[in-house]
Amino acid sequence: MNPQTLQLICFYAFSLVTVASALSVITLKNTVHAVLALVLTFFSAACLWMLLDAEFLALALVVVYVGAVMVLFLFVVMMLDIDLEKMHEGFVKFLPVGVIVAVVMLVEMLGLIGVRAMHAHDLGVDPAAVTGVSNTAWLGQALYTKFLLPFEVAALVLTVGLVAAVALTLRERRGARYESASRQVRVDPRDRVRIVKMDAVRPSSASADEGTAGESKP
Amino acid sequence: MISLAHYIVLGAVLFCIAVAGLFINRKNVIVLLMSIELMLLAVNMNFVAFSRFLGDVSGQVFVFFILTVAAAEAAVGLAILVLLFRTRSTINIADIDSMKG
Amino acid sequence: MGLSTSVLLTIALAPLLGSLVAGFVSPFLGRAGRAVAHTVTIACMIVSVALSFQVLYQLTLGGADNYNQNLYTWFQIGQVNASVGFMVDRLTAMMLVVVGFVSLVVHLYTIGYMRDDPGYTRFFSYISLFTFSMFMLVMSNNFMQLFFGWEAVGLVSYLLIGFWYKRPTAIFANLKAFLVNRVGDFGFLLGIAAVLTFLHTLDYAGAFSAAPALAGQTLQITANTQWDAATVICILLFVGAMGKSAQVPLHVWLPDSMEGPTPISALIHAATMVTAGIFMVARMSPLFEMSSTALSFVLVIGATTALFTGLIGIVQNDIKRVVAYSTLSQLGYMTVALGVSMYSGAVFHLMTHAFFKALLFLGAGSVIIAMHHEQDMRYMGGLRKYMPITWITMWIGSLALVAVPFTSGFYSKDAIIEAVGLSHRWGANYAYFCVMAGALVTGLYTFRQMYLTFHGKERFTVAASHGHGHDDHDHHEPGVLAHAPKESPWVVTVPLVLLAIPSLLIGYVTVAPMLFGNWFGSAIHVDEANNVLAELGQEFHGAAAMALHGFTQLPFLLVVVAFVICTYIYVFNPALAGRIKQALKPLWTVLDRKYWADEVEYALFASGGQKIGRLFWKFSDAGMIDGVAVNGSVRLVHRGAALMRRLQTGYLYHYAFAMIIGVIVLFGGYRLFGN
Amino acid sequence: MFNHLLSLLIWLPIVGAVPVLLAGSARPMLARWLALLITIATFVISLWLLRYDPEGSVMQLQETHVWIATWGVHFTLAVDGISVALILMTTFVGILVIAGAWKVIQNRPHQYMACMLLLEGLLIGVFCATDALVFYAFFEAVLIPMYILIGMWGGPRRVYATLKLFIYTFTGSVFMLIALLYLYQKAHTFDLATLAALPLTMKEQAWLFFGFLIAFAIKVPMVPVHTWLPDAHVEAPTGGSVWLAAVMLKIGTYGMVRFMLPITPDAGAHFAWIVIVLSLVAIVYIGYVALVQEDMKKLVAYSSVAHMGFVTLGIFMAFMLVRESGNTEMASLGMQGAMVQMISHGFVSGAMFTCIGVMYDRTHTRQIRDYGGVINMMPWFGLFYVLFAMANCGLPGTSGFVGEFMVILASFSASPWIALFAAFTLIIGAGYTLWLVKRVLWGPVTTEHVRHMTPMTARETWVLIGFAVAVLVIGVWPQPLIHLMDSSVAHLVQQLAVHKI
Repeated sequence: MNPQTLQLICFYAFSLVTVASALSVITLKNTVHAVLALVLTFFSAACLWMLLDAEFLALALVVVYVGAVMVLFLFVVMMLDIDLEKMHEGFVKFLPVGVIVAVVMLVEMLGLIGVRAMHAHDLGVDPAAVTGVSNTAWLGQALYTKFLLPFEVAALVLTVGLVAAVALTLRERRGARYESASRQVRVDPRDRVRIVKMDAVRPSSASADEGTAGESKP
Repeated sequence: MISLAHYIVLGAVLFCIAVAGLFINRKNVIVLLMSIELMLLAVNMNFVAFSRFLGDVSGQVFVFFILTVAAAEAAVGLAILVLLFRTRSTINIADIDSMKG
Repeated sequence: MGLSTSVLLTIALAPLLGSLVAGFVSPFLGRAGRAVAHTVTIACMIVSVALSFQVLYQLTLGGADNYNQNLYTWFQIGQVNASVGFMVDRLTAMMLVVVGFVSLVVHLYTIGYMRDDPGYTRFFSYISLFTFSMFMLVMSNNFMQLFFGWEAVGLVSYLLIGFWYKRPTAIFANLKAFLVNRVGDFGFLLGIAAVLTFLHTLDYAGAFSAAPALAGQTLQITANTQWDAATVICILLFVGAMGKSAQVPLHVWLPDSMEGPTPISALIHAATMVTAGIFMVARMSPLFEMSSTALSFVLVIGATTALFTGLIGIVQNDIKRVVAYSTLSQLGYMTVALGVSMYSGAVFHLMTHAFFKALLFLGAGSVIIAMHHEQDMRYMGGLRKYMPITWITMWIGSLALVAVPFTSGFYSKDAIIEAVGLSHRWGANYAYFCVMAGALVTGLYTFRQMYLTFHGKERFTVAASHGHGHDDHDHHEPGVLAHAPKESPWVVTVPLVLLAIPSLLIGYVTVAPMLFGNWFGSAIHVDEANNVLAELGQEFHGAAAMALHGFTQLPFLLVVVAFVICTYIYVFNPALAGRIKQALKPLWTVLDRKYWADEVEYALFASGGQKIGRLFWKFSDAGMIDGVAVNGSVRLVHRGAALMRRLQTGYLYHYAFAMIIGVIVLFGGYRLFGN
Repeated sequence: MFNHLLSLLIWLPIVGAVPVLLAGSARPMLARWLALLITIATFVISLWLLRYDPEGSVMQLQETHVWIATWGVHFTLAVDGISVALILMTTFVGILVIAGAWKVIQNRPHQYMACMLLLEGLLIGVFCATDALVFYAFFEAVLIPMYILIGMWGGPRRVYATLKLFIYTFTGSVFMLIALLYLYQKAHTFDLATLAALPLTMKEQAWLFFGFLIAFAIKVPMVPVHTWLPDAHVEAPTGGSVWLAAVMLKIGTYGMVRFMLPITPDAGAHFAWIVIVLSLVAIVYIGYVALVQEDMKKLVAYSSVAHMGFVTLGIFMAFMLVRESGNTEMASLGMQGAMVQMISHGFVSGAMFTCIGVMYDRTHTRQIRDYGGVINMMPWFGLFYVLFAMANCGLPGTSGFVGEFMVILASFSASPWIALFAAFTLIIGAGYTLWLVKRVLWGPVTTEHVRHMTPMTARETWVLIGFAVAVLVIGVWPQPLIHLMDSSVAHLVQQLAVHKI
């Protein structure tokens, strides 16, 4: 079989799966199912990228999204006690609006892009292959030379995201008791105990009452 | 033979599905977040396709960065979601209107 | 031979030094400060006066040339120059001597008059500062410095009228005096600006030599109106003189200024400052000669002042106010003299008036001391036996004032009346009537004052001593004195005597050179066509002859009439005064209310100004600009924001929806309208 | 040092604000002394500016640093005679303001002092900048410390006042920014000298003219956009008021001189009558408004508006004189008068506000009716108060006279009507100032507030002596000041005469 025809068949197959699973993402009632559908979407999208010889990104998509982000989604969805019925309220009510908007947009976009004209554009040869390296090497060279600073910044963004996520969800426990060594060391006995010199006179009972009353007031 | 148009159309379809998702699921924040992920996917699709078509590495580099940022975004977004659920016991957007003017 | 700059500087700066010492050193010396204040200021004044006499001597007999030099540049922009400098000619020298002498006498007098006042050193500081300012005014050689002196004497006058700052009337009077003067200065400053515009210099010498070029120049007022430049300049300058020399209608401040201590009334509001306007016009004679319209204006204003303010004097009861109105009237005479181009006559009258009016004021002050600061003549009478020196000296001053022949006042005033009669200037007939009637009026108020004060029955009682404090001035009952009046101490009477001598004699001595001998020389310029004085001079055959001639003239007869009337009313038939008052009630009211000039001007300017101000503030500033424009736009934004706020539902999907709709519309628009 | 003299002058106070701030509220005396030392040092350094040679080139002590290379923006500084005079005034007033606020500000004095220093540095920057963008940056930045000053240490309605101040001036500067951007895209530089030489059509000039006019008229402030000033003054602490009146208002007129005159001379000549009429309205109308004020600070604030009217009058009358009658001499006189008036008003209004501050510190009221007979309790204060009041109403011998005198002299040559209205200040100015003096200073002690007043402290006395010396020296001998600015003013007048169309 013509490899190009095979590619086309593969493309159609994978895109069908992608679109179908994407539709499931937004229509499925159960959120866990929706997340799983999204996983499928990403997976098939990765396959489509493979067809474009973008192996590194395809793998990255699978590793990062399917492996990390989606798992995170699943965790959250399963952890939270969500009232699924309530979540699905108004689905039918908003369905026509959503469909109309989506269709209008799609028509406009396709019209605007001019799909017919683009059909003429062949994808051409793999640029990585032209230079004689693998896609990963090709991408890596660009990343570590021309885009080094953005790359580092991206790393920073990830770190900040991590820290932020932790900081946001960290629950501070109230009422917990800690020891503070520095404060313990800094204690001055004079702050704690005050020695008052008093006259050795026995007070009368009335004034003693007064005295205690006065002391008890803050 | 696969042409550029195939990928562009696919991207557009995915994007519109994501938009429809935003409209249909008005209550569920998680689905909203997932719709946004879908949109990003659509965008990435275009980037990769054009990168291949133009033979320019920048497109793929951008996809790489978008993936990075999207990951961070998902992490922070979900963290906010958890926090929200913890304080409000709901993720129903209809209940979250404290930004109302 | 020229005058020395350092001498002139010493004349001007010595009083300033005295003022600074009295003002800034004395207060820190405790009790000794008072002695330091008067010693230093008087010593400085003596130096100034001595040097002034020397300058006068040099200019008159020593054959010195006129002095005109700049000391330092005040500003210099292109060719426009304003400097501080001195111009000393005979006119200046005469003013220096008069101002210095009167000032010195007043300094002496103050020691007695202000003895018990807590502001003793401050007072000395002020009067020395005044002397400095006045010297700067008369010695200036340009308009800028003239204006400096002009305003500086105004400032000191302001401070001195309000010297007793706890009295509400005093601080009202000083504000009024300053503001009315400022109205005059307003015109004066515009006049200076006009001088610079047309004559391109601020120097006297330059301006005067360029003055003939004014002829034919006009000032564009509106598209179709052109005014004669010389007239505009002169009238504007004269407006300044009207303020300072208290001419109608800017005279209202002078009677009120009597709230100040009496030495000040004598020095500033009789002898020197108020005559600055006269001096200025005389100094500007080359300019004024260019416009007979302006001189007519001067003439009419002066004549009106001379007669009508004198009339008010007849009904006043306050001894100082009588003298004040008399001053106004005499200033009117001087202005009339200016109006008929008889500048030297005006200055001559200025000089004689300075002596006898200062004498009258100081005499009045002496009476006031004796009466324990009672100024109302209705509670006086018969004082001549208590205070003979004051009585005699005041009579000398009064005789000079009413122009009895041989006294100094006669020579100056009679010459003015004669000259007005000879003048053919527009308004001269009116002026002649006014000055002639003024002679009668002068007699009436002067003799009335003398009789009420020194003659007739005592209208005060001496209370039995009951712990009534001596200096408890403000709270005593009218007509009740703590102890009998007595003659003032020598520091008060010596100045009276010192002033009485020139009041009697100075006219006789100086009339020949000053009035008819062209003594002023180049300082005063009169066109031949206007020179009434020269015409008058043809009939002049010596001072004695002039005086003898004067006995037969109408003015003297009018004085005699006034004397007879007053003697009859106040000596022989005191009840008649009240009856006349009743009979002429409407006229009396008009005079007593001073033609309602105060009320009209107050309503028009003071309270009117406040009303306008309030309107501007509340309506246009706070109402329109702030209320409508500023806060109105704030409210508009508020309303708009309140409206826009409704769009902000707080629902995420509404925002997303808006965004997407926006994108769709953008796409659609691009499809439809884009290429 | 001389190569970077101007930079030093700008940054010394600004950087000096940091240690003052670090001194913290726990050590207020340290903060005060540091601030005082820094202002004195700035003043001493600014004295070197007197090396400015009036006979030499117009702009001197030039220094240039690249600021934003891609846009060709340079951090260029230079001074002419006018700037030198204004900077000297700023540094001098700076000392007096710091000394004046010594004990008065008890709430976070270190921040107050730092604010003052920052303000001083920024103001000096405005007067040195010869690059339009640098000028704009300083022009706007000045607002920040002023905003903080009024907002933190102000009176009860400070929020309203600060917002008004900020929005008013910001609205104005937006127009200026647009004008600057237009000029930039024409000339591809912000350099003022280049912009001055740029040929522009009448239409362009007219738009630019009004853009600049709105910005600067609000700052001056001219009628009818003056209403922010009384509010800002009333709410500001004494020091803030002094800065505001003494220096900040001058930025507006200085901007007119730097921007409107050289860049849009033809439009200026064409529309000068608008500014002249507005100036005369300021003199007469505001005079009346000032007359009836019940708050001392408001009264002086309104009188500031009236006095600044003389500055704008002097500047724009020069157009009339040069263009219509070719009378450059009188034009220089008027312009010079305006400049002297700027300097003089700085000292006089600063002194007036300091006097009010001295009284306010004792009584905590600014209402005139709460006063009366202050001189009984504070005799020496009375001396200063009368002196500054007299300077405020333009008494010869004080600085207030010089500028007004010159402007009125020149205006008569332009039109006697202008002179008539301008000279009206003689009456109305004396009216409102002396009526204020009468009600506050003279008379018997009438209120409890006054009865408890104490004589001036030595510190207050020295501050007022500082002002008094400046007022008197300029009043008695203005020639050095005028000589300093003479060639710069002559240069300006030359620029007026150039047709750029």
